[in-house]
Amino acid sequence: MNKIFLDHASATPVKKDVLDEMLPFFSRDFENPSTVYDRGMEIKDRIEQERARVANLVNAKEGEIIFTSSGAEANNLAVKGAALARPKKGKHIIVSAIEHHSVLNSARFLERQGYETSFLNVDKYGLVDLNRLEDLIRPETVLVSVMHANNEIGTIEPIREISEITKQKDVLLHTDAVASLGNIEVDVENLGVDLLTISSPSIGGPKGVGALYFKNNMRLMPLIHGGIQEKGRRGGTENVPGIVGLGKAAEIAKKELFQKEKNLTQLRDRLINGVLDNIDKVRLTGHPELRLPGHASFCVEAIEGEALIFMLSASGIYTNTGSACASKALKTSPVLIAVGTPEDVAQGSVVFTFDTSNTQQEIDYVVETLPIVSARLREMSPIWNAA
Amino acid sequence: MNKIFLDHASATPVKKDVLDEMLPFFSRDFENPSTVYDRGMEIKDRIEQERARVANLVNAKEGEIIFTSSGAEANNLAVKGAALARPKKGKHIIVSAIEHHSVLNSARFLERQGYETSFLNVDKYGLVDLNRLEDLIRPETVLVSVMHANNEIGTIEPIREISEITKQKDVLLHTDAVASLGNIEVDVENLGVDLLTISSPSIGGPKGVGALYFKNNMRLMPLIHGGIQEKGRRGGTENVPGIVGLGKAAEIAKKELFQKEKNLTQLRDRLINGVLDNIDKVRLTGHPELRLPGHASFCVEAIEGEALIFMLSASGIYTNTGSACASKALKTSPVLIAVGTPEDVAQGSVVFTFDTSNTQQEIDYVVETLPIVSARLREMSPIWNAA
Amino acid sequence: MYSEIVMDHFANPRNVGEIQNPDGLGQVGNPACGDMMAFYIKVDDNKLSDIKYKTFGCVAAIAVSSIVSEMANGKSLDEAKQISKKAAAEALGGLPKEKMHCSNLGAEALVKAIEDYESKN
Amino acid sequence: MYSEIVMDHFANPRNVGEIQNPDGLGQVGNPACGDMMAFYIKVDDNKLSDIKYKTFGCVAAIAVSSIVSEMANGKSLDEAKQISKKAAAEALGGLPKEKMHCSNLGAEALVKAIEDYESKN
Ligand SMILES: Cc1ncc(COP(=O)(O)O)c(C=O)c1O
Ligand SMILES: Cc1ncc(COP(=O)(O)O)c(C=O)c1O
Ligand code: FES
Ligand code: FES
Repeated sequence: MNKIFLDHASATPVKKDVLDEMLPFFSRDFENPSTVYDRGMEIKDRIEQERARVANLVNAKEGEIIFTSSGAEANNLAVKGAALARPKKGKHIIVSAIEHHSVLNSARFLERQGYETSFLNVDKYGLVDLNRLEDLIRPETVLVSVMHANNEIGTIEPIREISEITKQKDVLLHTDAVASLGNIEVDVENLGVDLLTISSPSIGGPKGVGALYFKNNMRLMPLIHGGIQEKGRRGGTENVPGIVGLGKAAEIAKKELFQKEKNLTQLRDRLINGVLDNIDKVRLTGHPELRLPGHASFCVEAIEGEALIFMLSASGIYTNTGSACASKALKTSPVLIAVGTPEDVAQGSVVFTFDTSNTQQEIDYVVETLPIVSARLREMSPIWNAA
Repeated sequence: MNKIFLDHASATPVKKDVLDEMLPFFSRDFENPSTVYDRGMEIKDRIEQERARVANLVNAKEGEIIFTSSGAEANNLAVKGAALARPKKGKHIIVSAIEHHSVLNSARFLERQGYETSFLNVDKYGLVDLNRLEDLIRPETVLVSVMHANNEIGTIEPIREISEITKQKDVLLHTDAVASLGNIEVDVENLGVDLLTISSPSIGGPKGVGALYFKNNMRLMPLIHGGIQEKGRRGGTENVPGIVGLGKAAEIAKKELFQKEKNLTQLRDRLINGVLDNIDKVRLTGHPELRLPGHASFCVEAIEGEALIFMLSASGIYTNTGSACASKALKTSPVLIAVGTPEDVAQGSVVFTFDTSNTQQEIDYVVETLPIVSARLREMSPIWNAA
Repeated sequence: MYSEIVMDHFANPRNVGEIQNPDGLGQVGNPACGDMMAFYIKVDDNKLSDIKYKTFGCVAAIAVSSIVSEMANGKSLDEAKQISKKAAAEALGGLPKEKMHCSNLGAEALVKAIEDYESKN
Repeated sequence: MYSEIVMDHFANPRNVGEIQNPDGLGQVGNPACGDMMAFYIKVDDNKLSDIKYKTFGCVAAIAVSSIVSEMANGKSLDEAKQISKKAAAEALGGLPKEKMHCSNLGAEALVKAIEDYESKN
């Protein structure tokens, strides 16, 4: 049986071209980029080239990229780093209710340090409430953090409109672009953001690396204090092969974006229509149009997500329920609750995320299989008869 | 000309066996370990096996290891994480004067959050002052951080004696074992430490990964907040290939330790004697006996380190001056100042760190070359005639 | 990771279904929490002569329902009430730590069904 | 990374040495800070007829001394005083940002040597 991988938001195989560029940096060009001799300095130069490739993907300047170990670290650095570097501006931040744990829990950390957090609500499609945002901003607000697109429901947030508000009120704006990058255009100038989170594995790069865009050398309290690496903004020996991999993946992502967006939108719509037409009592989660091209997410009533995922994987279909992180936390997805999904319905969440390696045939197989698997689980569900 | 690499403290080529174990995890076994389906869970299991291999290297229990992205991150997590999780115990910490930047700057960060830091002085060999430590500890002291061995001068600190004091006074003890691990025995039980920092590249593993030993599930404030990874103690998708590489490197390090220690001690003593016998006005830095087996460090009077490093590299000898991090900070090494080296002498610092790949012939070539190179630089030095 | 026994019971759950006019019915859990089980029993001569169940829940919940139904079938009511969550988990070759709570539900629902029968007889 | 010109001047510094009884001597820097230069000059008909120097310092400091000595040789005192740190850095094919301050030293030491000569004549 062929494996059909439809969980690209959680991980994507490292592309061959990417791995090939990384390989020399493990054992041959292994030197520490902080060393003074020629071979170390050549590697330092290479890091700067990679910085330029990553900057280019989001239309930033080379000096506006800090390498991190993950999207989560970049989110932590953005939220904590921006706030802790500006105690005089104030101790209030605003985050949307559907942010990734790494943003939400950074906000919670700041609360322990005397900060206050306001949560920006979303509508039933997951779109943040712009009017409410205006009301929430106070003179002492340091930062607003709203993700570019949500990983669980695929909704794309109106970051440009948000940045018009934050600019006017002189508040920093951070956006987590982990889910959107490589799938739709991500341009820091167009978006008008001050900070933007990048993750390598979600654009076909290796795990263990990520990056943060920070505008114009803005002040940031380091998260990992150390030596002179990353101009003193992040300590620790650089993950050279990882950075090279991210740089190459960024280059490829830039080149393929337009075609990918087109292809994935077709696949997505095929899947959404197929599922909604063929299964009773199933709802699309997130926004029907303002959503990521490679993202289709549903709640199938009267069944539970983990059981569904396992049944699907027994049929060769690999997909996810809720966020990769939430899935083992044994809690109803906070994102689905935030968009007003009833708790029992939220249990049946299933999220399909595609890549260009996926085909129409695969989608058709899913459209065929999901109703069968759902019916099997519903047959043994005590709440299906009731429905 | 053959390249003689004698800067293993800053980086070491990833061993072939290590890279071979890592490779499948880039593109084949690429799944996210947090996913619920079988392939994700298999990778999660593999991470736990690697945790056991790393624990085994330092004689810890599997559950006592957190994976990080670097030694610097582990140092940050230890110092900030232990302190911030215990505000009620007090807001005082003690660090030695010769700690790595990642410890010193973590202490400085805590100062900004209302903590107080005491610096524990060292003698001319770099050994911390045990009597002074007893005096410095107060009821509100949360943590003492003293490195196991210093990367710049090679001195091995009396951690066991320190832990007797900290245990008696009920204070947590952290040690940075980045320089010592793989070179001498590192056993958390024997040392009696509560927290211990591990770095992958310094034991032949890949860059981009490190680990922290934390005793018995002790409370730690996360540094990178996120989801459920690392039992909620560190967010971010796990660097799976990196973790596998560190695990394999740990296994090899454990197996080779005894022989390596023996071989490197011979090479070291050959180099130290050769240099001291053949060059005038050169001093060994650090302790003559209580030092790392693969570590020989000197100050050559009347010349400057960077120039020396470049001249040596032109002769095929790759080595370092000061710490890998300090080298571009354009400041006199704080470690050499702490051991009482005059500032002008400290400029001529050169640090040789070996691995088992180094040979006696290589050492002999260095013993031959260093006097020639030093003489050339001294010839053009305006302060050499004066000496 | 789930054991092979868990995966087998999940993929091929034994005794799944409903009993029309059962002698006892036990229901536990809450769909809002992601798990709910209903156990249906027939009793004959103080022994469980038939057991069926329906389960809304995760892989572990379904496997636990299945194994409990097998373990209890044919047993006396008193014996069946003794089936512990530990015994169910062990019969499944173990359960992941964070899923141990699911193993509760099966035995609980069965006990409730027996108690329902006893209260009516 | 250092340019090839820097590396060449570092590996083969021109005019290095001392002049016995120089017409002018200029010294800048401090060994405790890691850099010190001494420039020795001979003056003939208001022109620099010979330049030597000794340098304690980094790769950039040595290369700067060398290039400044080359640039100044044969020049009139006034011309030589005009040699800017920028010109020295450019003649070396550029210097890393954090090393720009070294490029100061060479020109400064030369100017001091000329001033020393002028103060005595
Ligand atoms: C003693 C010591 N501690 C910590 C570190 C930091 O380790 P890493 O660069 O892996 O973050 C180093 C690196 O040189 C070190 O020498
Ligand atoms: C929207 C979003 N932000 C941040 C992250 C964290 O990224 P990483 O796991 O690379 O740290 C994720 C990961 O799933 C995500 O989906
Ligand atoms: S049924 Fe709740 S986690 Fe298993
Ligand atoms: S002489 Fe000071 S850094 Fe060049």
